[in-house]
Amino acid sequence: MIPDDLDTIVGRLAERFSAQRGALLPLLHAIQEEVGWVPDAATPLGARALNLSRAEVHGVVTFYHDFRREPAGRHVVKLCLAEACKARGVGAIEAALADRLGVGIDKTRADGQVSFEAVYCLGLCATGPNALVDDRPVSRLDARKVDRIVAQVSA
Amino acid sequence: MTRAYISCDMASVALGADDIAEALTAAGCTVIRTGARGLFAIEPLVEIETTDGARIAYGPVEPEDVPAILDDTHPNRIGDLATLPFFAKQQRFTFARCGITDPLSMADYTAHDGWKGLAAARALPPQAVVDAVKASGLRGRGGAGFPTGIKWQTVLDAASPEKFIVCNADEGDSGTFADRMLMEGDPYCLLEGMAIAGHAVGASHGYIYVRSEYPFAIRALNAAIERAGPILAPFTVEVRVGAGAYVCGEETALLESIEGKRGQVRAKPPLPAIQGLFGQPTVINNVLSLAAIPFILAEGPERYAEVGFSRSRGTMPVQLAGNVKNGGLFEIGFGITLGELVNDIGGGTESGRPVRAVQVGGPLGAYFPPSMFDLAFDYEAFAAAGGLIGHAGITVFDDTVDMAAMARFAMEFCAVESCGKCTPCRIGSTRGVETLDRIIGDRIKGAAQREQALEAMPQMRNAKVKHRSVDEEIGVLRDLCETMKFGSLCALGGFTPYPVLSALDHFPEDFGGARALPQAAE
Amino acid sequence: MMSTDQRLAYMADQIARNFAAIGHDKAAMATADHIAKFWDPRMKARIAGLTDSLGPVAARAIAILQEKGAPPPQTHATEYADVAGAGHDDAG
Amino acid sequence: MGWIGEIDLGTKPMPVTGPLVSLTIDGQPVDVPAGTSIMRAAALMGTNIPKLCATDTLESFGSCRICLVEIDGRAGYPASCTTPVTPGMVVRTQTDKLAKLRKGVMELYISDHPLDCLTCSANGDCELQDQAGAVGLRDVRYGYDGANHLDAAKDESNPYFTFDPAKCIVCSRCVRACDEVQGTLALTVDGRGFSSHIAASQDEDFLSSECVSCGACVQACPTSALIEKEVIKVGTPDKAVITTCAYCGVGCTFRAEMRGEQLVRMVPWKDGKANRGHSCVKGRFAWGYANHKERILNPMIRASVHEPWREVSWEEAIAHTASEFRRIQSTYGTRAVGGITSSRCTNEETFLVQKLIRQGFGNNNVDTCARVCHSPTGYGLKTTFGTSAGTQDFDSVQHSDVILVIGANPTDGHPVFASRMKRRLRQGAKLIVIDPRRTDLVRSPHIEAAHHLSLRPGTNVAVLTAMAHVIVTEGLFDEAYIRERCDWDEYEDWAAFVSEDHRSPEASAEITGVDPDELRKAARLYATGGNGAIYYGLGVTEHSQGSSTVMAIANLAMATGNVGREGVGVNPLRGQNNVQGACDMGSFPHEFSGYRHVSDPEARAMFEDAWGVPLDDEPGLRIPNMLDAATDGAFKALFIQGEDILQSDPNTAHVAAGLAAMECVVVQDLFLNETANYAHVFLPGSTFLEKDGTFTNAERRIQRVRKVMSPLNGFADWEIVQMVAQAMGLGWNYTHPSEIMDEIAALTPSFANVHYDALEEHGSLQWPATAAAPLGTPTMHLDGFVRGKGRFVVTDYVATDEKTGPRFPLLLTTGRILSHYNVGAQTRRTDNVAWHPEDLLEIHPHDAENRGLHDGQWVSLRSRAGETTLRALVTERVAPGVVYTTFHHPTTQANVITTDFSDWATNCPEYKVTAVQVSPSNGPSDWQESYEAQAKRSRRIEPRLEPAE
Repeated sequence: MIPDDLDTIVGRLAERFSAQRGALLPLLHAIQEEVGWVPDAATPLGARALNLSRAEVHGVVTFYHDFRREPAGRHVVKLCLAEACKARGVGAIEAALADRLGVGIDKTRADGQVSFEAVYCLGLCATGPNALVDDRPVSRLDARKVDRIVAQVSA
Repeated sequence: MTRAYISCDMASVALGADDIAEALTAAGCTVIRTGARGLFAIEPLVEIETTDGARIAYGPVEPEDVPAILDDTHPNRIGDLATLPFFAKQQRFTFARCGITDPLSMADYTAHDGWKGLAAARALPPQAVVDAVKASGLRGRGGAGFPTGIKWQTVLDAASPEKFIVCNADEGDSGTFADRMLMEGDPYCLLEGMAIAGHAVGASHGYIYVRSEYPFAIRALNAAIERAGPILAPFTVEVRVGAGAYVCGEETALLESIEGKRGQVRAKPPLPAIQGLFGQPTVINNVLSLAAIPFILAEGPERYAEVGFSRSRGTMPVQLAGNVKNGGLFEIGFGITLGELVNDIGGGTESGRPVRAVQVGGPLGAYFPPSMFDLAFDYEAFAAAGGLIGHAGITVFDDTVDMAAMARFAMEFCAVESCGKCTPCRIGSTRGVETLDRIIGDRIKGAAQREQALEAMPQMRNAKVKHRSVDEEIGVLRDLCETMKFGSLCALGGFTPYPVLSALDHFPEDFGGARALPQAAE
Repeated sequence: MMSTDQRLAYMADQIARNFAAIGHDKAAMATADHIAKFWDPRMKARIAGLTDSLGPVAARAIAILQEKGAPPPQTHATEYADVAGAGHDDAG
Repeated sequence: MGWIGEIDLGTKPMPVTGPLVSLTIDGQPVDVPAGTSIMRAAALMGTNIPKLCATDTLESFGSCRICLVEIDGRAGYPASCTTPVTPGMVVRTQTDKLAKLRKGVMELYISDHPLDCLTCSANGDCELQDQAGAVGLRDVRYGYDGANHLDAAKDESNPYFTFDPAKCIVCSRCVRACDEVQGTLALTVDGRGFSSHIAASQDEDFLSSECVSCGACVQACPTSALIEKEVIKVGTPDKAVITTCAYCGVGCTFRAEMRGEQLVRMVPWKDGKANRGHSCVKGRFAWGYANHKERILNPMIRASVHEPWREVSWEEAIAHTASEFRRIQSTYGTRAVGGITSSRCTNEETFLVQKLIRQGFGNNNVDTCARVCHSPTGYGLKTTFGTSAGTQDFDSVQHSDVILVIGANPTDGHPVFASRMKRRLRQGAKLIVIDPRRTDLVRSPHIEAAHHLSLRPGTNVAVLTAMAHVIVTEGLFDEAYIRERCDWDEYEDWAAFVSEDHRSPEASAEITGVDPDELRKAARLYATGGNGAIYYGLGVTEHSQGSSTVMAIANLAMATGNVGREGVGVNPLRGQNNVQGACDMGSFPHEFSGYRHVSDPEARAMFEDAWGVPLDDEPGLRIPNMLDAATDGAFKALFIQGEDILQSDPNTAHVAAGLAAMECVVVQDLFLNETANYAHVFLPGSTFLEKDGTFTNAERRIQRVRKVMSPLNGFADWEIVQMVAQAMGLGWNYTHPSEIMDEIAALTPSFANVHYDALEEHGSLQWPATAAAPLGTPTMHLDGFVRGKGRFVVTDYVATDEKTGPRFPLLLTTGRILSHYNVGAQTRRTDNVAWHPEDLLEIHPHDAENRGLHDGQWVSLRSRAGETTLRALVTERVAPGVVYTTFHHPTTQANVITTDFSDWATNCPEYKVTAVQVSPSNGPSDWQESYEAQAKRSRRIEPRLEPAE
């Protein structure tokens, strides 16, 4: 799962941001973009590249919820649970998706097929309930669209 | 070739705009993607350009409706959008171009008064630009409402070889999307505002800190920066992407995040204007504050200041969200009442059920019952009523809402997003959820006799053993709110009590206990 | 392992080599001054008998010591604080 | 845990005391410097506003939120730690509302905290406990079964302190201390919100993390989350004595905190002028050797080194020592005996040993281990500046703009000063490192050398002369300064010398292996970058041209006007706690204390009057010369106090042969060290915890060492030397070290004002402390060089005779590691072995590859002088062609490899350049085996048979 050339990947990516000040977040985003997640083994590599301590990098990786310390599911469903979507009935959608996908919120299904995650606001607050399905926005979620999502993530 | 305009805004795409664009292209039209007009009830929306240059709007439409659109027989024909009351009543100073122009077309932008503000600013000495911003009466649109001109003056006066302009685009409040719409629909406007700020205070570099939940906005900004580079020069801008931390909307946590650190809130002083990003004097303003600047410099501060209400000058892009019929963006001068916004413009709930509560100002804003809908939309008026305007998001709830559950969610949201630095918020938010669980638990299961094992032990003779009634639990909750409100280091812990106390005060019936007297949530 | 004679000869030549940059005569005087101030009497006696195995500067230095005795201080290093001189030191 | 009995004012003092601001707190007027926090202002007038995340050694943080106050005319309840005073401000620190808020916060804290105060190791010394009382917490209405951290696992990996996350209140004082004070940044907060918890590196145990165990976090922690294991075992200390650490030359001051005579912990003293409240693993924790079972507590003698030791009474041992020295002198002559003083004993003890030799033995055969470390500093700086001690104090680094570190590895050798240097570097000062190895200073978190000149070992003079070439030829020298303070004619000779083409960076690159462009940039930075400070260590002095290198350094400093004010200077990082003092006390064979030559009649007369005996006017033997004389049969007896020349001096075989040829070797030490294998008398010594005296650190600061417990061996070292002197008929009758210091002051001009009462009053004094400078001299050469003009000295590169070749193709250099000290006699007998159990040979991957060596493999290390075996550590920290090791463990016998070559002026051994060959090994070398056998045989002890009287 962890690419064996992780050190060259991190080295190459760090080179891209070497001119930037405070380059740690851009680097972690780039690592997650390319590797799919931020393995613990990437922390010492990032620390050495940006001349930070491992503790500093670890503190940042564990602070921001975007950075995954385990691989995500093959598909990722991010469901918005903020107030505007609650006002438009996301509670029922959450229950339906959890049941149909067989995985609770903020977990990855045992078989690694799908990750079901909460997100607080996608900025589509007039057309909720909303979700990002593999980074594609879907609005006005209803039973029909739940079916389509379940089908899509089962592939 | 028929020219068809359709939005590439994230909300429009989520509603199927791309499929329609494809269908139009297949039907031989020249399709121009624009920002969103800002009324989502009529999306997906298409506008067809007539021979004399006018645009006829049709919405909502489906891909298979293209033939009906092209031969002007579609049942949802709206005609000239400007005639719709939702648009006619607006005063679009900041959002004038949004939905009309192609967001990345430099030609479109220039044709619609683009860069006029920058040219005007660059013709003036820095102090004159700052004076113009002061004269406009512009106040921080992020929520604090701090006079933008005074903030710029502080940075201009700070002597330093290096200064920064930082745009806070971490729009994490539920019910707000104005920043997103502007960044996707009219990115050059924001860049122009930042360049003017750079000229005004002597900063040569700017950062836009965009939350990672806005992928469309990030792409649009990066493309715009690349194209506008020459005209912005010597001012340079770069986008920095957040990583899932609402607290990074707080200005000092945002700076820590750009510096590559944990998004922990800094103690003040020093103020960022004096010692901000990388320790240098820094202007931090919200997207809307910076986007309002080009208009002020192009049209003159007076045009901006003449609109407004008492000390809140200029327009505020209000966002109607949640269970609302006409959800969308409504830019209007301050002073309009909450009721006009929710009922007249918003059209009440989409579910058709009566409006029971509205939350103004995102997850840290207070809940208002209809009885308070005469409140004028103004920073001071809302503060006096125990609430806040925040980023001007209004989330509408119908009568199915459970206000105790919403109060619990306010604490839960704070617990999930707390940076963990200060005690009232780090521990208080979790204890708040637990206390509300007990209140809601008692309400449903009745006041079960709950004896805690540890507290019952003789060694714990000081600890209260007997179960606390709902009113006593509510008393603990109010004390906790006071500790969080006055003890917390920043607004996350400090304002979480607004939704909780307003729910308690205005909707006591949802919490069980004797009807709590509405106390002014001081 | 150098014998004591070899070591003494090596030490004298090494001192001379490191003073060489200031010219033959000055180097000889400095070497003589150094040996006078830092070498134990037996070492000074013993080196006197080894001049033929020394380089030119070192040999000249030993000759100076034989004929004229210790020269005046050639560098600060061999100038010493007078009895009441404070603030000067030669901390090793 | 924090300090007992020391007030914590909550926030740091303002760096420069600006104009005073007057305000009112609780109705009382108070005046404090502008920028001071309300909290500190209140504390200064005796009002201790409740606090938990604030402490006056760290920047204010504002996270606990119990220090809130009310200010007239200002909304809300600002935190007093992060709110600076403003003129006319009216503050109330205690109101009903504030009391309620504080109780509200405390209620939250205790809802997630164990309720086991009475059995907690911080009981009675816990700020959370104190503040809970102060705010009047009586109830936690949230109950105790909410989410909590009470089941968090304890981390007891570090041998000295325990981390118990259940007791943690996440105030981050530890994280901030590791960042602001130590500069390692090994700690962080893991996660956010309620789940935030302190983590070392990647949430691993402390021992395997980046933690260097300096103890700053333990000291900063307000609860028992981080606490010394000794406190857990013994309980909280109840009194403290201020003393000075006996390890490196930084000279950190500590509070030795005790219960009765039992030492509980060593906590760095906030007012210590050298360490400013910081410490390293050695001083802070590694003091267990003092009561280690291997300490020899009874005197022992034996006729021959092949017999086992025989325990005897003190009287018999002393009498035997005295008679042996008398016998040998009458048989072989006055000059057939001598002695070696220790750089680890006190000034008073060192003074007595050289007095015993000069007054008692009647000759000048006295030397000290400074011989093998900074003797070239003495010679080099004296030749150029006229005096040879470091020119600055440690605080001076705060004013440096360019810091040049050559031949030193401060993060290992002088860790507390390295932390202060790192703090200045992180404020923006630039760094140049000249070292064959990629030391931590070259690149470690937040620290990066602007230029790293990775030179071939032994070519220091060539590099420094090339830098001089750049400075002179590019006109970067400070002409006005030179004309005013230096000898202009000598400058012109020197300038002409260094300007010659073949001394340019380009020409010397082939010798030094340093990129000429990088060297030019470094020279320009040092010359033009503002206040330039040079710090150097044994990597400069332990060469055949050690003295020349020191002079070349001094030339650079003078040429660029970098001597004589704060932030500049030439600063030797002296190895041991009292090596400066040992030299001040006259431990060298050619001079009396205060650096007066033995041939100077007036100086000698002063000592003769004081001591009532004629004194030898000829320089005595240096250590290598003593050993030569021994093998020649002319040197028969040696009194060694607190030194282990067999392990620390070069060419072990030569040292062993010299010792074996003597008839009476007397060793006074704590343990049976390696030299004791060849000793006839062993006098058990005392540790720095068991005596009164003074040490002098690398910045000439004389500091008191105070007795914490009575000596296990019965006597302080100065008492033992006095007994030997009395047995030799010298009429000594000192009753307290202060009397010895009075004698030193009377006989040593630069110590004229140094008396114990003055030290008590001022805490410490930097000599020269004279009538002209009664409070000492922080910075030397302020308005001109003390002895006339600064002298430029032409230093020509002379290659060392230690040449690499086909048989010995690699260059070995040696050094020290953080967790161990000198020969490791003390640190090997503490838990520090957890970090460095054995000496390792660092070798570059290329050199390892083409010898078929892999990491961790046993290798044979051979030089012309001998052979030993140790394990390899394959690393890029050393350059190709260079190998490195330490000499902390006697089993490795590292010094059997080092050669006879030494500095031309002072005979300081050339440890740093030895041509060697490395090859796979098949087990310990013959030398190691024969050495071990001999050592084991020689350590046999026959206990005393008669009943203890």
